[in-house]
Amino acid sequence: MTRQFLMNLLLMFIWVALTGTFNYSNFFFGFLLGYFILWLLVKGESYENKKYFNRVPKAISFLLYFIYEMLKANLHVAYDVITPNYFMKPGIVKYPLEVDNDWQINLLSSCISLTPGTLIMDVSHDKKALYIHNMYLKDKDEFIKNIKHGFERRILELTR
Amino acid sequence: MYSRILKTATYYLIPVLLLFSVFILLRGHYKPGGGFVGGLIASIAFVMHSFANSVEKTIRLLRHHPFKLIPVGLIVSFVSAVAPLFLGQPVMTGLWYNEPVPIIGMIGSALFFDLGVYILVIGVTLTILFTISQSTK
Amino acid sequence: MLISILSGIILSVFIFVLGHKLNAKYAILYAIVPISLFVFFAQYIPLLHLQKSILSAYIWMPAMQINFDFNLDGVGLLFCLLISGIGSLIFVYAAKYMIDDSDIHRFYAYLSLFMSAMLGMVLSDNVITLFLFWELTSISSFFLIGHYHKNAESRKSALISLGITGAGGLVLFAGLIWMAQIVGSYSIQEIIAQSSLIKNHEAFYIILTLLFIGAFTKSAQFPFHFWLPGAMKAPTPVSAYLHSATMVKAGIYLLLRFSPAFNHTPFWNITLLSIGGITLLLGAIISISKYDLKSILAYTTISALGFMVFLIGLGSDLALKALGIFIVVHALYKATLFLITGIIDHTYHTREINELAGIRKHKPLLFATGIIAAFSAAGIPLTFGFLGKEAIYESLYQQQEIWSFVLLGLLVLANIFMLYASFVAGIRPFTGKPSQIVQETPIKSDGSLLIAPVLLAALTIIFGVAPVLFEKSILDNFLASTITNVAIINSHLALWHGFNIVLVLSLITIILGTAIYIFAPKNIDKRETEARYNTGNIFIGLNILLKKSALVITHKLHNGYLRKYLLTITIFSLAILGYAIFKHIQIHLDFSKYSSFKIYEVAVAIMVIISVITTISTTSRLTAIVSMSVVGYCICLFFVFYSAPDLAMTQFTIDTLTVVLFLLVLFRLPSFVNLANRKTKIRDAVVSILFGVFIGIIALGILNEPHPNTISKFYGNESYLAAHGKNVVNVILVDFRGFDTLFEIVVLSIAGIGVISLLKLQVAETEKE
Amino acid sequence: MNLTLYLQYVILPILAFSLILTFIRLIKGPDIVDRVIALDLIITSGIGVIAIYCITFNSALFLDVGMILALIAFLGTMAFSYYIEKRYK
Amino acid sequence: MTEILVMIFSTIGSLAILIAAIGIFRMPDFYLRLSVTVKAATLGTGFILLATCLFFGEISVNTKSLAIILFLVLTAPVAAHLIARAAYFSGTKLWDKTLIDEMKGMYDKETGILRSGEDDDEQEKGASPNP
Amino acid sequence: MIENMIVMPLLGQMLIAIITLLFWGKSKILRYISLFGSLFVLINAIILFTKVAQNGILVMHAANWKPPFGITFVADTFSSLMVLLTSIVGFCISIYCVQGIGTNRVNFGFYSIYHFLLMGLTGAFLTGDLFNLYVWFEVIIISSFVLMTLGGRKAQIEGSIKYVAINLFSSIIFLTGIGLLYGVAGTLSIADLAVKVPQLPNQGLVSIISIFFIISFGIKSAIFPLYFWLPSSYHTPPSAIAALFGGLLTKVGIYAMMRMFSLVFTMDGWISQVVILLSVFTMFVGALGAINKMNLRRLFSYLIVCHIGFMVGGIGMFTLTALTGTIFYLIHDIIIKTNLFLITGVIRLMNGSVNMNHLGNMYKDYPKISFVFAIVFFSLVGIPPLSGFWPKINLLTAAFEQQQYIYAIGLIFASFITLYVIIRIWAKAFWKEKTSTLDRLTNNFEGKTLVEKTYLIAPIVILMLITCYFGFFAQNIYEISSKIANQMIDKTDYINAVFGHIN
Amino acid sequence: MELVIILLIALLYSSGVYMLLRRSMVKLLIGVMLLGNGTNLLIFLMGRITRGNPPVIPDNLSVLTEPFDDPIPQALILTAIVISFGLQAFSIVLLKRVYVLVNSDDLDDLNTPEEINDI
Ligand code: NA
Ligand code: NA
Repeated sequence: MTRQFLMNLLLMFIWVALTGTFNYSNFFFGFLLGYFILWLLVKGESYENKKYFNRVPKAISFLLYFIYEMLKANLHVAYDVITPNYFMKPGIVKYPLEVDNDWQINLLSSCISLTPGTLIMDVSHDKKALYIHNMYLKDKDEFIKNIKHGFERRILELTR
Repeated sequence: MYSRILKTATYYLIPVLLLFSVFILLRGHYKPGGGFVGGLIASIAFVMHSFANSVEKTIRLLRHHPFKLIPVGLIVSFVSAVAPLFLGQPVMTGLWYNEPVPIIGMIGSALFFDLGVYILVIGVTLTILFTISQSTK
Repeated sequence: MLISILSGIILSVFIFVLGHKLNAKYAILYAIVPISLFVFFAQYIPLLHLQKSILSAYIWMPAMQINFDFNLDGVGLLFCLLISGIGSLIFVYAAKYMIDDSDIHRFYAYLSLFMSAMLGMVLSDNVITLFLFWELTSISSFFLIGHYHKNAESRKSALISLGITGAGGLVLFAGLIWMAQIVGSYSIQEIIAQSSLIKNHEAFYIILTLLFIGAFTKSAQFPFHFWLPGAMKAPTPVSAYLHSATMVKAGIYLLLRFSPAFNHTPFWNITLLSIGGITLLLGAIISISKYDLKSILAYTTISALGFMVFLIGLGSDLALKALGIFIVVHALYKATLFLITGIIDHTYHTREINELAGIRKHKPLLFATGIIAAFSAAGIPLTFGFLGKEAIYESLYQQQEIWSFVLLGLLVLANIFMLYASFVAGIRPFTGKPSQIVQETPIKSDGSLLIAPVLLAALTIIFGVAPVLFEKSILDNFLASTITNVAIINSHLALWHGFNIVLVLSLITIILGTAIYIFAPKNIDKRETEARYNTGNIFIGLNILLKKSALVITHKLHNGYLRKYLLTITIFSLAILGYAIFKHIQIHLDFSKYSSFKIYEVAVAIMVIISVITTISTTSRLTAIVSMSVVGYCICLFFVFYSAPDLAMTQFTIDTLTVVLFLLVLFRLPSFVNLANRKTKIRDAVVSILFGVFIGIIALGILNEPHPNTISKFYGNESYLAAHGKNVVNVILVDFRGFDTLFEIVVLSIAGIGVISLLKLQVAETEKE
Repeated sequence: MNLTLYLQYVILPILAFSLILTFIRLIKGPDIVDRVIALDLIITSGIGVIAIYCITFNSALFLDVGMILALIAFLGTMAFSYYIEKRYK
Repeated sequence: MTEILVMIFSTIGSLAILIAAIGIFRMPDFYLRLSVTVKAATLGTGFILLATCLFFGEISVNTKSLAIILFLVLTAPVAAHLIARAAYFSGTKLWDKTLIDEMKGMYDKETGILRSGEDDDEQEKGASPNP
Repeated sequence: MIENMIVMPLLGQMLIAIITLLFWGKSKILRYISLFGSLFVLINAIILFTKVAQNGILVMHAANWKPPFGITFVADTFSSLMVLLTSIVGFCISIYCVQGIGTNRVNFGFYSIYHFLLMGLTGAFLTGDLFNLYVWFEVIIISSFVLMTLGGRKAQIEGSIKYVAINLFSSIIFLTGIGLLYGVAGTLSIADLAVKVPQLPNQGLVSIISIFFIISFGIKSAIFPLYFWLPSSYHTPPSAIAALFGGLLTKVGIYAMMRMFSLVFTMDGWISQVVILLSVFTMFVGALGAINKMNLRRLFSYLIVCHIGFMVGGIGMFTLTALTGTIFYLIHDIIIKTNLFLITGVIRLMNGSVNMNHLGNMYKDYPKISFVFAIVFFSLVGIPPLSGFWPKINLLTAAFEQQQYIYAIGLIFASFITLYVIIRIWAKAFWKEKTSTLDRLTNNFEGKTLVEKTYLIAPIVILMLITCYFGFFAQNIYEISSKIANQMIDKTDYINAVFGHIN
Repeated sequence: MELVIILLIALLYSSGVYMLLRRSMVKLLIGVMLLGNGTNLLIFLMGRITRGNPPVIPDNLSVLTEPFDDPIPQALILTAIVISFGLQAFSIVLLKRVYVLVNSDDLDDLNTPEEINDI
């Protein structure tokens, strides 16, 4: 997978060097082009080699999901912040972790923290639980389920 | 402070910061930046590491006590300052290599001077912070 | 002539270097130097008959006009002969007297140094070198007085005498420099020649006072006389030499030297007359209440010095002539008496007159010298002292004024006391039934100790019987340099002037004095009277007062509280800046020169203001740190607004690092405690607000001025073309003003090293440095 | 409406107002952690101000300052957390 | 066109920052304040930086803007976590209307170790982490 | 005349400092690096001094930028002389330090900072740029600050806080002054300022700005009422360090004041009166402070303050005579004060104390060393013909010329107190028999070998001989002083040399 | 705006001096820092202020064209900032030592009366 990514980058740089135009769109185009070429080349090969090509779309969809969540929740909070009354029901919830890799935990907690209303307090030392502060805690189990099916699932998909 | 999240975060933050510090160092002659700020940023990177791990581990990462960077930095700056003496020029006179080098631009004694500043600032900042941290335990 | 002065110094250096290797027995060899000096000066006697003075100049520091200009005239010769002559005798005497002293060589070193200093002083024609030698006499006498330095009294006396003479010396120094400054020359002759400049100077009285203080301290005049008896803690040869024959006469010499310049100005004459008069009476009166031989001699010396000052104050030609005689008379008999005292002390280990009697059987020769000296002091005919006394009475009588008769009466009174005291010192120990101490002490030969007193006594008689010898050798030359009246110069000293009023006075003095000596009750402890006349107590009181006030002032100023120091400094700065602003600045606002207001900038400014207030008013340390860093950040924003990106970057980072450092250190400290009361806070607030306001006013004033920025323009033009950089600030830092940066990083390095050493190195209190 | 004017008279005042609000929290506290996050927010908003400023004066030089700000905002918060924690241990 | 986009982006950004500011100003407890500000500020600054990207359109400027955004996104959650943790450690009170606090009592005050409560064996062993 | 030679003493010190950093912790080598390095610098300083004496003012433009655009280094008689004195003092203290500084301190960077301090001093004397002078001042402050705390004893910490707080305040005032001056004149080169400032339209502002320099340099040179840091701190560090401080630190302030007021500002009118008045107060507080002190180091600290008054008054009068005297006194004072503190170090070694209550018998125990000490003491007092005497002639003459009688009174009073305390020291420490029974008092001197003793005594003797030279050959010093004074009164030489005009 | 900046300068100097006069060493250090900020701002103002024209030569030019902000005060302040950082860092460490010695940062606790325990 790493090899393919590096290959993709190499292709991109060759493209840029060939065209001699140093700007974003050209880099981006070179990357896409390289990706496409590689994708063509690995078609029909073993699962291991295809992994890279599954990742990229997933990463993009993850990013879009993240931005969507972030905007949605931001508006929610904004409403609460601006209006005089508080609608909040805050609480600190223990979230049982499925992911066990440090990187994954980091990614997950970053995502959770950056979407409004929720905030990572800490990770337990045995990496089994995440303590999350939530502004709108209507139903604890519902909240845990949302994350499980939202961010955590996507992260697991992306990294495994 | 033991934070798994911070520890993981430093893995990717430190290289970014070091890269940024070199960038700031090299372009100082053309755009805002320079050895001083560059050095500070680099030391912030190591300070982060020490927060996330421990001072001892950071020193192990650096392989030497940062104190040893102080004379190194001084020597680099000193040499680039007195080098013109040997060419019969006044001290500090800028000596320049005629052809510009890509990315960095013109290479000259001023750049080495700034490099010395960079090294020294890392050395001093880390020396101070680490010595205090170690003595606080 | 320089060699003559240097010889003593050379001898002294020689002794310092090699002396400790020599046997004490050879100390007598040192006397060769003063003896040869005496011979050397004696040869000038005939020469001076031919010319008024002999000049010799040795270049030392011509650019500073400071050279060894020596001027040997009659006055100088008199003193030179006295110094070297009595010096020779003392050298001989001390060789035996001090033979058991382990520090005898050092003693001789200081003694010969002193002798040179004296010679140098009386020969100098340059006020600077005069002062140089003057101070040298003080210093060498300090070491001589403190010779027995294990004795606390001895140390104290040395301190007091150097204290007084040193202070006087400095005052004299001021006076000499002042005169030299007015005249424009350091030459004494020049100063005397142009003395009218000084006399017409607005500060004439002050200058003279300075001169007087110098002379009076050295010559133990009232009220500075008290140090002299204390100085008698010195070994007896020193007392004999310094404190009777020579050093104390330095002041007399000085007055005599400047007498041609200032004589016949009322301030000069009246001051000298009164101070001399008081001193001579006071010394004489106190001397009769003493029962320690040396104390008696000390006070009679003070009295004699008073006589001398008095005579200078009288200022007439006859008075000066009397002075010339009296100086020698006094030197001869006083030195003799001291030396006798020394021998007695040496033999019986006491100087109490109450414990001494009947020594004549043990020391008949000494008895004879004692009588001669005492008679000379008493002014009994056929001794030299008679001539002296006659001359003094004559000089005063000749004035024929009411005041002079009154003074004459006082003089007679003083002389009566002097006579009494001299008899007590010179005769009483020898007469009567031997006291217990005397009986118990085995007879031993005085040997070479006797040489000096005997020679001096002999001279007293010789000059007394044949005054012409004195005249030819010393007095004529002396008179030639001090007075102009040819008649007086040419008149001769005579044993018999015929029966006149002066003789009557002399007889009254002798008769009354002798009567008191015979009939006055003996052995009465009159210690009580001492304190009453001792101005020393005043000075000691002054000294204590000085020390105490110094303590108070120092503690008041230097109280150990840093904040008070800073407050003082700030208030001082405010005062001086405030005055300057008040004097030099007008405030006017020229809004056309200022840039426009921007809401967001004002917002940032407001944040600065509030943060500052928070910083200074919060009780939480961390809050203080946080709000202080906000101040820094906001200022960085200003740097961004006003086109200084480099600055903003650097300050942002540094501020943050500083905060981190603070945290590292502070996190365990408790909250601030309110340590100042309201009043203090208000005071500090007023002071600091004023400080800020002043800075603001000055800044405003400068903003109204044009700002020349030629250098910036040069940098703007050359930065890329010559220094290959486009960020001008950075180019300044690494090139145009790279030297600043090079040493700025040195500061950082030092801080780094310092932190390491401060935290890791803790030297124990007891460990060596 | 001109972009520069819009930024100067609408956006920057909004940001200034935000700064002031945050600043009030900084002053009020009540806990040190409140001040720390207020400081953090001030710095982050500062990046915004600087970015807007770059557009206003058409000079990107100040963006570097923004970069530094982002860096030190993190460092500052990290340091404060570190010591607050240490202190209460 | 660019100008309008710049205006829009900067407006969104500044409003987000404003919301963060209001949030930090009036939210009732520390955790809520933190929760609001971290993301709103990151979002707001991100939008403003995107606006500069649009405005300048130069590669060097854009790199920098994007780098700042990236850096903020990377660090903000970490910072929030650190300060929240520190606050909890130092005993900063939760709002009184807070529903639950499952973290209560899970910190070991001595070592700063957070238990998960999932595995009681570990708890009993009192396993200590590497320092 | 362009000369790289000017910066040789400076770079030499820096090089030594860097080399000593490389040998961190190796005390034996460090001592000799410092010793030979200092000798090397001394030789350079002598060469520089003779070159200046032969060729006149030498100038070096750092980075080859012509003034006023770059930083200029100027070696005129005054600065090269000061550099020479610094090198002499540095060399002597280096000798002393071989034995006089403990291994602990040496292993924790003593020598590096010591040479950085000397570098700072040298730089301050040589620079021809105002802001560069500020940088040198900071180098001096931080290195002296570190040296003062080196060892970390409580007294040291206490002293250094006062020292640094007040000195930082001074730096701030100095920097403010520089900023304001830049605001009106737009330049930083001292020579350029010397040309431009007198031509400024608003001379009132210039006077106000000059106040900042008086305050700042006044603090540095410890004049009343800005002197507090000095007696608070100078008794705390080891003697060798105190010797360097005592000899040179305050003198930099004096030097800077003389430079600024000869070249840029004018010392006249009320400012001159204020300065003279302050000088008198300085003499008095210094003298009064010294009277009661039993601790020799404290006593000498106050004497430093006292004698600063002599010089400041001379600056206040600012005539040829006064300046000649001031410079002569400055030269004398540097050597003598250094020596005094070295002497306290030896006394401490001999007795385990520098408190007069615990001292005694030194005259008997060490007659020859005592003799050397005595000469130093009497030079300090100004017993003619020793060195302290000569400048007083000029200072007094100037006082009478200018009718500054109050100054003359102060001078005489201060001289008297100096005499008084010195003879008191002599009586108590040298004459008196030792009575103290404190068992902490040990003689660490006696046990040393002859060579070790020589390292301690030789520098004192060298400095004493130099003092004697000043005394007996005062004319040479006088001529140098008056040459310098002339250059101060007439600044055209300096300006011409810096700008390279041919006279 | 110059007037506002002068106001700030005055404020910084005032508060700096006020803090210098406190007993706490922490406050003393804060005072020094405030004064430092004031001085920097003053020097900056002395070079006069210009908005949006940093002294950086644009990519396409080789000399700096007016108007530009005076770079000299900037360079001076930079140097001054760095220097004061060194001093402050050391002072802060000293503060730590003081705290270890007397267990407070009250400078009056550190005072030893003159001549006591002097050896
Ligand atoms: Na969230
Ligand atoms: Na500016």
